Amino acid sequence: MDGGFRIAYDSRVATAQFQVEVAVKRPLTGGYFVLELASDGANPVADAAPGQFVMLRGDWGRDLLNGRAFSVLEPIDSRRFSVLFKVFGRGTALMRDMTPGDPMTVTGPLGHGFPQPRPAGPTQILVAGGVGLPPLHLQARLAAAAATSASVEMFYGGRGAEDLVLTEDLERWGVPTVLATEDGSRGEQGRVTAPVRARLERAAAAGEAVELLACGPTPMLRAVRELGLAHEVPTYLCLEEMMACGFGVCLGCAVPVYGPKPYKYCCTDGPVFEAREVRW
Amino acid sequence: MDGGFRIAYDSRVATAQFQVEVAVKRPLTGGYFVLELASDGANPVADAAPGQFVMLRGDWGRDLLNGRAFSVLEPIDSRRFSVLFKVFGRGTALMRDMTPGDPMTVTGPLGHGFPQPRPAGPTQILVAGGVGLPPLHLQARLAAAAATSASVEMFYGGRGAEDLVLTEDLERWGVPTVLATEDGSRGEQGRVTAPVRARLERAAAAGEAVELLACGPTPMLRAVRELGLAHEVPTYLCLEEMMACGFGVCLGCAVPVYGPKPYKYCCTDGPVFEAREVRW
Amino acid sequence: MSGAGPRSTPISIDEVELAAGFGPVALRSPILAASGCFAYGQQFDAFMDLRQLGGLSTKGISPLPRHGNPLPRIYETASGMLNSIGLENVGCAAFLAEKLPFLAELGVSVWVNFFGTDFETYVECARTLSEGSRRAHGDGGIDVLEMNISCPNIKKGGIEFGTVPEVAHRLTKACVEVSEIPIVVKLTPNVSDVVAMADAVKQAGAAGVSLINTITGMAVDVRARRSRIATTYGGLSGPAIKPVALRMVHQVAQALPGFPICGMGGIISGEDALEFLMAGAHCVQLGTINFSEPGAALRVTDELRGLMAELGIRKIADAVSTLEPYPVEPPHAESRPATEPEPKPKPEPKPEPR
Amino acid sequence: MSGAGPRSTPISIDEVELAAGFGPVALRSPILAASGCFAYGQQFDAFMDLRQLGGLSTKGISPLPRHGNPLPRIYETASGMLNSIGLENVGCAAFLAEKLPFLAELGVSVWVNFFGTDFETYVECARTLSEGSRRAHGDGGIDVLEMNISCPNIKKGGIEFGTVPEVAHRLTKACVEVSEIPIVVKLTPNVSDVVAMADAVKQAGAAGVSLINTITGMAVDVRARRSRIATTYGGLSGPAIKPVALRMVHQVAQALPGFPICGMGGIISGEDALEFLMAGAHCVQLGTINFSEPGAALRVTDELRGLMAELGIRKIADAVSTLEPYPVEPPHAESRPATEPEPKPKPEPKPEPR
Ligand SMILES: Cc1cc2nc3c(=O)[nH]c(=O)nc-3n(C[C@H](O)[C@H](O)[C@H](O)COP(=O)(O)OP(=O)(O)OC[C@H]3O[C@@H](n4cnc5c(N)ncnc54)[C@H](O)[C@@H]3O)c2cc1C
Ligand SMILES: Cc1cc2nc3c(=O)[nH]c(=O)nc-3n(C[C@H](O)[C@H](O)[C@H](O)COP(=O)(O)OP(=O)(O)OC[C@H]3O[C@@H](n4cnc5c(N)ncnc54)[C@H](O)[C@@H]3O)c2cc1C
Ligand SMILES: Cc1cc2nc3c(=O)[nH]c(=O)nc-3n(C[C@H](O)[C@H](O)[C@H](O)COP(=O)(O)O)c2cc1C
Ligand SMILES: Cc1cc2nc3c(=O)[nH]c(=O)nc-3n(C[C@H](O)[C@H](O)[C@H](O)COP(=O)(O)O)c2cc1C
Ligand code: FES
Ligand code: FES
Repeated sequence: MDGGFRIAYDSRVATAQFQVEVAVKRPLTGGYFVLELASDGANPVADAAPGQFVMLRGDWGRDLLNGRAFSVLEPIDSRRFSVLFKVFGRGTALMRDMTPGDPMTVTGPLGHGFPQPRPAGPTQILVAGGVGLPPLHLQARLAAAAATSASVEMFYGGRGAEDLVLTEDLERWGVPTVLATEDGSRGEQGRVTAPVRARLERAAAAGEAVELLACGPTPMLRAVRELGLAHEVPTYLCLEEMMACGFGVCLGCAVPVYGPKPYKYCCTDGPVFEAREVRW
Repeated sequence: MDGGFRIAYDSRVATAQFQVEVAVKRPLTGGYFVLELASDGANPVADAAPGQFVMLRGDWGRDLLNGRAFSVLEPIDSRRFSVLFKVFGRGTALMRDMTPGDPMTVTGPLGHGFPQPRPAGPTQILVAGGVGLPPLHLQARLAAAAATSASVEMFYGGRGAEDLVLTEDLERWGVPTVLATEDGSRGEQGRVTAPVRARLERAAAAGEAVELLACGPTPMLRAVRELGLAHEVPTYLCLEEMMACGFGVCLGCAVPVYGPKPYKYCCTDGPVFEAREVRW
Repeated sequence: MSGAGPRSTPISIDEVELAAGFGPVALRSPILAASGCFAYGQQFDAFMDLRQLGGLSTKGISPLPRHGNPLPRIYETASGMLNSIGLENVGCAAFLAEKLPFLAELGVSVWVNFFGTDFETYVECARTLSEGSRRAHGDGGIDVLEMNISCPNIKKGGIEFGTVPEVAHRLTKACVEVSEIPIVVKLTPNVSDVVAMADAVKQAGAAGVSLINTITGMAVDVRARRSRIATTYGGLSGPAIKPVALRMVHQVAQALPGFPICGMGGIISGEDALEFLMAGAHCVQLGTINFSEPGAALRVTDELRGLMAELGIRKIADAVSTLEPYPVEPPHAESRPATEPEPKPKPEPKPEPR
Repeated sequence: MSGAGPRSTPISIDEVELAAGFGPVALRSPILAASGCFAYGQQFDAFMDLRQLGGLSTKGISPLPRHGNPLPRIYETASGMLNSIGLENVGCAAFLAEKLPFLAELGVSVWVNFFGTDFETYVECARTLSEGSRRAHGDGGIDVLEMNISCPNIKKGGIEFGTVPEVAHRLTKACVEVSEIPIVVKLTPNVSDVVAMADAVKQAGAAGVSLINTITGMAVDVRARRSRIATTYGGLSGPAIKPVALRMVHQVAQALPGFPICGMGGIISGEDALEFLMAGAHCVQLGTINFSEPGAALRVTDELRGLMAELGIRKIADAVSTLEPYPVEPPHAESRPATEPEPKPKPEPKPEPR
């Protein structure tokens, strides 16, 4: 019989490949899902930082060859973590059809995340769009847990109200949040970059130290990059490139950068990059 | 988004492609399953004859390209029919994992079946092995329903007792049945061809008119063919060849024959062939 | 990723026109059925309205009837299948007498795939088919003679017809000379330089090329220690080969602009078909998908129409050979130049997950 | 289907010996990792015990460091993927100083994939790697120089190295002359006649061939109207290409019996690996599968061992090039001959569904 392929390796180091089962698949509005995954033993994703990601693969046969990259939404405990996804292509369609108990293979946690919120550091302005929410949602969660929530503010945009998910968490954590929708159905009307611009101008006027942390669609990231550069504030972008491996061997996920070499790698050097570094 | 493919055509003629749902998946012993499929409207498989088959395909993406051939086990009513299967390769493994409600595409009924049992005709000796049971099971069902059960006798073989499935049906219909298992765990010990040979010798001695109808693993069919030729009784073999289409266009399912042309086609000329015709 | 594609304004489905032109041949739609995967058409009458096809290409015809290869002849591989049918066919005479009348009635473009076993029989076949069709059906019979020079099953010379440009040139020229019907040459992908082959047959008077035939492949049954195909090798078809087919279509379209190309290889959706058109094909054929889904050609036609509407493409000609280059990355430097080029207004985002 | 394969008696797992010979090169197992899919090995240390590999081939090394191609560089296709990485690598000097010491320690067969941008830099690269390895590690450094003449990304001359036998012959000869380490030539599948290429490099002194590199392919983003790969074409790898790879391995093994072949292309299971061995490969490499399953090589090794036990194959050499022909069908006749040949005792049935 011709092989599908599945494996079961023990995690030998912090980044490893291991098996999980779908524990919960929770539909949200706007076609978003939270997928909670559980392993038999302790797994290294428990220590994932905001912006770190995993490569996920179901028991999908030979057609869908490579894993798919997903940011860690919540490292729940030593055995469980969750991701947020929306159906985009064939892999995410298969994920939508998964049910509790279905096996998946995880590689991770991978990459380098956002700079941590520092108790007396600059205010971190978190800018999220679409499936770019997880790293910033986790950043906000950690900031709140460390009782330094004052130092993070969330700016979260979508097409309509249904695209803004998990906002109840932000409320519960007391994270100052500005919502924006293009159709005006929730929060301010327009792109999220408009209130971000206003916030930066306020900070500049007040001489307040701020940082920008963004994750979302590429056009949004381009806009945030330009805002950050124009206002000369430290700006960190969580990028997304085509990935085959996620751990630095296929060299598929090149990001054009300024520096000694023309390319860095999204999976190992990123996915978080400084805006000044990105050659866009 | 890259296409998986699914279709929904109305049946326009007796042989057509149409959609069904898995209605019931009933596990039997020995890894066998009965899969009951139901269509929304009436479908032409209702009229399938013993030996006719369908091409089945689930919503399996691009890797498993072609349908898989399955003999009709029971044309239940105008909307439902069933097949019997055992996991063999990737397609049948996917069938094992299907659950009620899952969609499948059916093409059929296809091919030509066994000669019908005739009220005053010769005794039909049915020889079945493994997943070759369905055509003969259906032949017995129809004979019983026509109250001519006296004219069919079943010889059914397997490795062990667990390989002999649905024998309760034969009992219920009052079909004379001889079972044989290689390990002797049920019925006679040995290959099913031994009691068949004895039966043929008995018929020859008594001058009784008999026919052989067989479906099962190729080595069994070869043995039955030789028995039939040696005893000079009409012998019909339900063959199995690699099939891509099932309706006579790929020319993949060639069967070597004696006759004006060196090959006939399993799907359209068969799957039932006369033993004398087969060039083995 | 850098930038998004051109902006497109959706149009209504009714505004989409599927009529396509393949050099001298007019097609009501660019979706045809491929040779060897549609027999002589009749069987599909049960599954669909054949008149909605752009056209169809018949099983390859030779001067005399041929029986096929020993079995097994087919085997499924990852996203593809191998076949070694052996070019079994009814022969020219029976084709003209028994099969063509049905096809001529349909009113769709009739492509007759043909081959010979050597130079002379190729030419004989072209002449017989052309004369036979004109005699019986005037202009209404065969629309295209699709010359298969890519058959791996012909022993002597067959390989050279398909892989040596000069040989292909001579053969094409000879067939063009005896045929009143346009000759389209079907090329094999099993070559180092498909452009050289296309150019050679173009110079010889071919009306276009069909790209691609199957790629020679093999599979092994480790338990039986034999090839899965009785003749050892078979032709690989299906979605697995689509990237190779698209590449060859694009290479030929770039090298020989305007020269008609019929693209095929792994097409199973309207999006696949549009990929071929944009890469440079004027029309496409569907092969392997017909086996599992005999109505595929009409589904693909519908999907293509829908996609064209979504992308605001009114006519097939507006899609053919229209790929754009990537925007150039800003030049590399040790650090970001103080005077970064003014950020250009970015094009509208295409649907992206994030 | 006609007959079943040869009968086999299972043996115990412990009786299976995986040691393999590749011409002058001894391998503790026939399962290696393929170039460009295993970087320089280190990353995989986290996922598996590298010492259990048969060996590994490094990312292709050129005399000077190279940066890669613009993005996007990769795209997934049906059962495969396209890549156009651009042969990014650290260059000979950095490789010898920073990467080789780690590899030399492992005790597995170290294959260093290399290339140049023209004739001279190919030769320079072979010399530098051979000398550098011998100087620092004696016999314990690089075991094989795997010369990549199949790179579609090199502009000038690159194509000819890989597709014109005479050119490949000259290049191989020059590299063999300057290298103390055996040179294995990695061939491209994008040719009309792979046997001619293998023969040419064999005559030039190559210790063997690696078969196959990726097949040039393309995919189109119809919404953005661009290729999915910034450099337009990419190399197709993965299960989709396995039938093509197997065919080429078999062709070369049949034409040049005994000449060492390292087979690759779409291997993801022990059964796949055994297919290649039976078709004629002496060892195999795993490429694309490493991306989704970094421990794949060891799983495949285990599966191969299990399958060999099941089929009663004690040694790798007992599997290599052992395919059998199909039994000949009885001759065709109008009707069955009265004196049919005595039915021969049929071989044991192989597992079949019916
Ligand atoms: C670091 C990182 C973090 C991500 N986090 C999330 C997340 O938290 N939630 C979420 O929904 N999505 C996330 N994505 C995007 C997600 O990986 C893609 O949506 C997904 O791969 C699409 O797979 P598909 O099979 O549905 O699409 P297909 O188009 O069928 O995929 C085809 C191939 O392209 C690759 N691919 C397609 N789109 C992308 C993309 N935008 N980026 C990278 N590879 C792509 C796939 O992995 C696959 O190999 C992230 C991507 C990256 C790189
Ligand atoms: C007329 C006919 C009737 C059949 N009836 C039944 C039945 O009632 N119950 C049952 O369990 N099986 C039946 N079979 C066999 C069944 O078609 C195969 O077991 C099935 O195709 C295996 O598919 P797979 O994906 O599991 O195997 P894989 O080996 O993964 O299949 C690979 C490819 O080979 C083809 N293939 C593999 N084995 C066979 C075979 N023996 N015959 C034809 N094609 C094959 C598959 O269709 C597929 O295209 C029948 C076959 C034929 C021709
Ligand atoms: C079973 C089979 C038979 C074929 N017979 C022919 C043929 O007779 N002549 C020909 O030119 N091409 C033949 N082809 C090739 C197809 O026409 C087509 O070029 C190829 O299959 C690629 O398209 P696909 O991937 O859509 O199948 C055949 C293909 C298959 C699968
Ligand atoms: C991302 C990527 C990079 C590759 N880089 C190289 C390379 O540098 N040198 C080389 O000879 N082959 C290279 N290859 C080809 C592989 O070594 C191998 O020949 C091919 O991928 C087929 O095997 P597979 O199907 O198992 O991947 C590369 C393949 C991939 C997918
Ligand atoms: S995804 Fe493979 S190197 Fe980054
Ligand atoms: S299965 Fe296609 S012709 Fe019989």
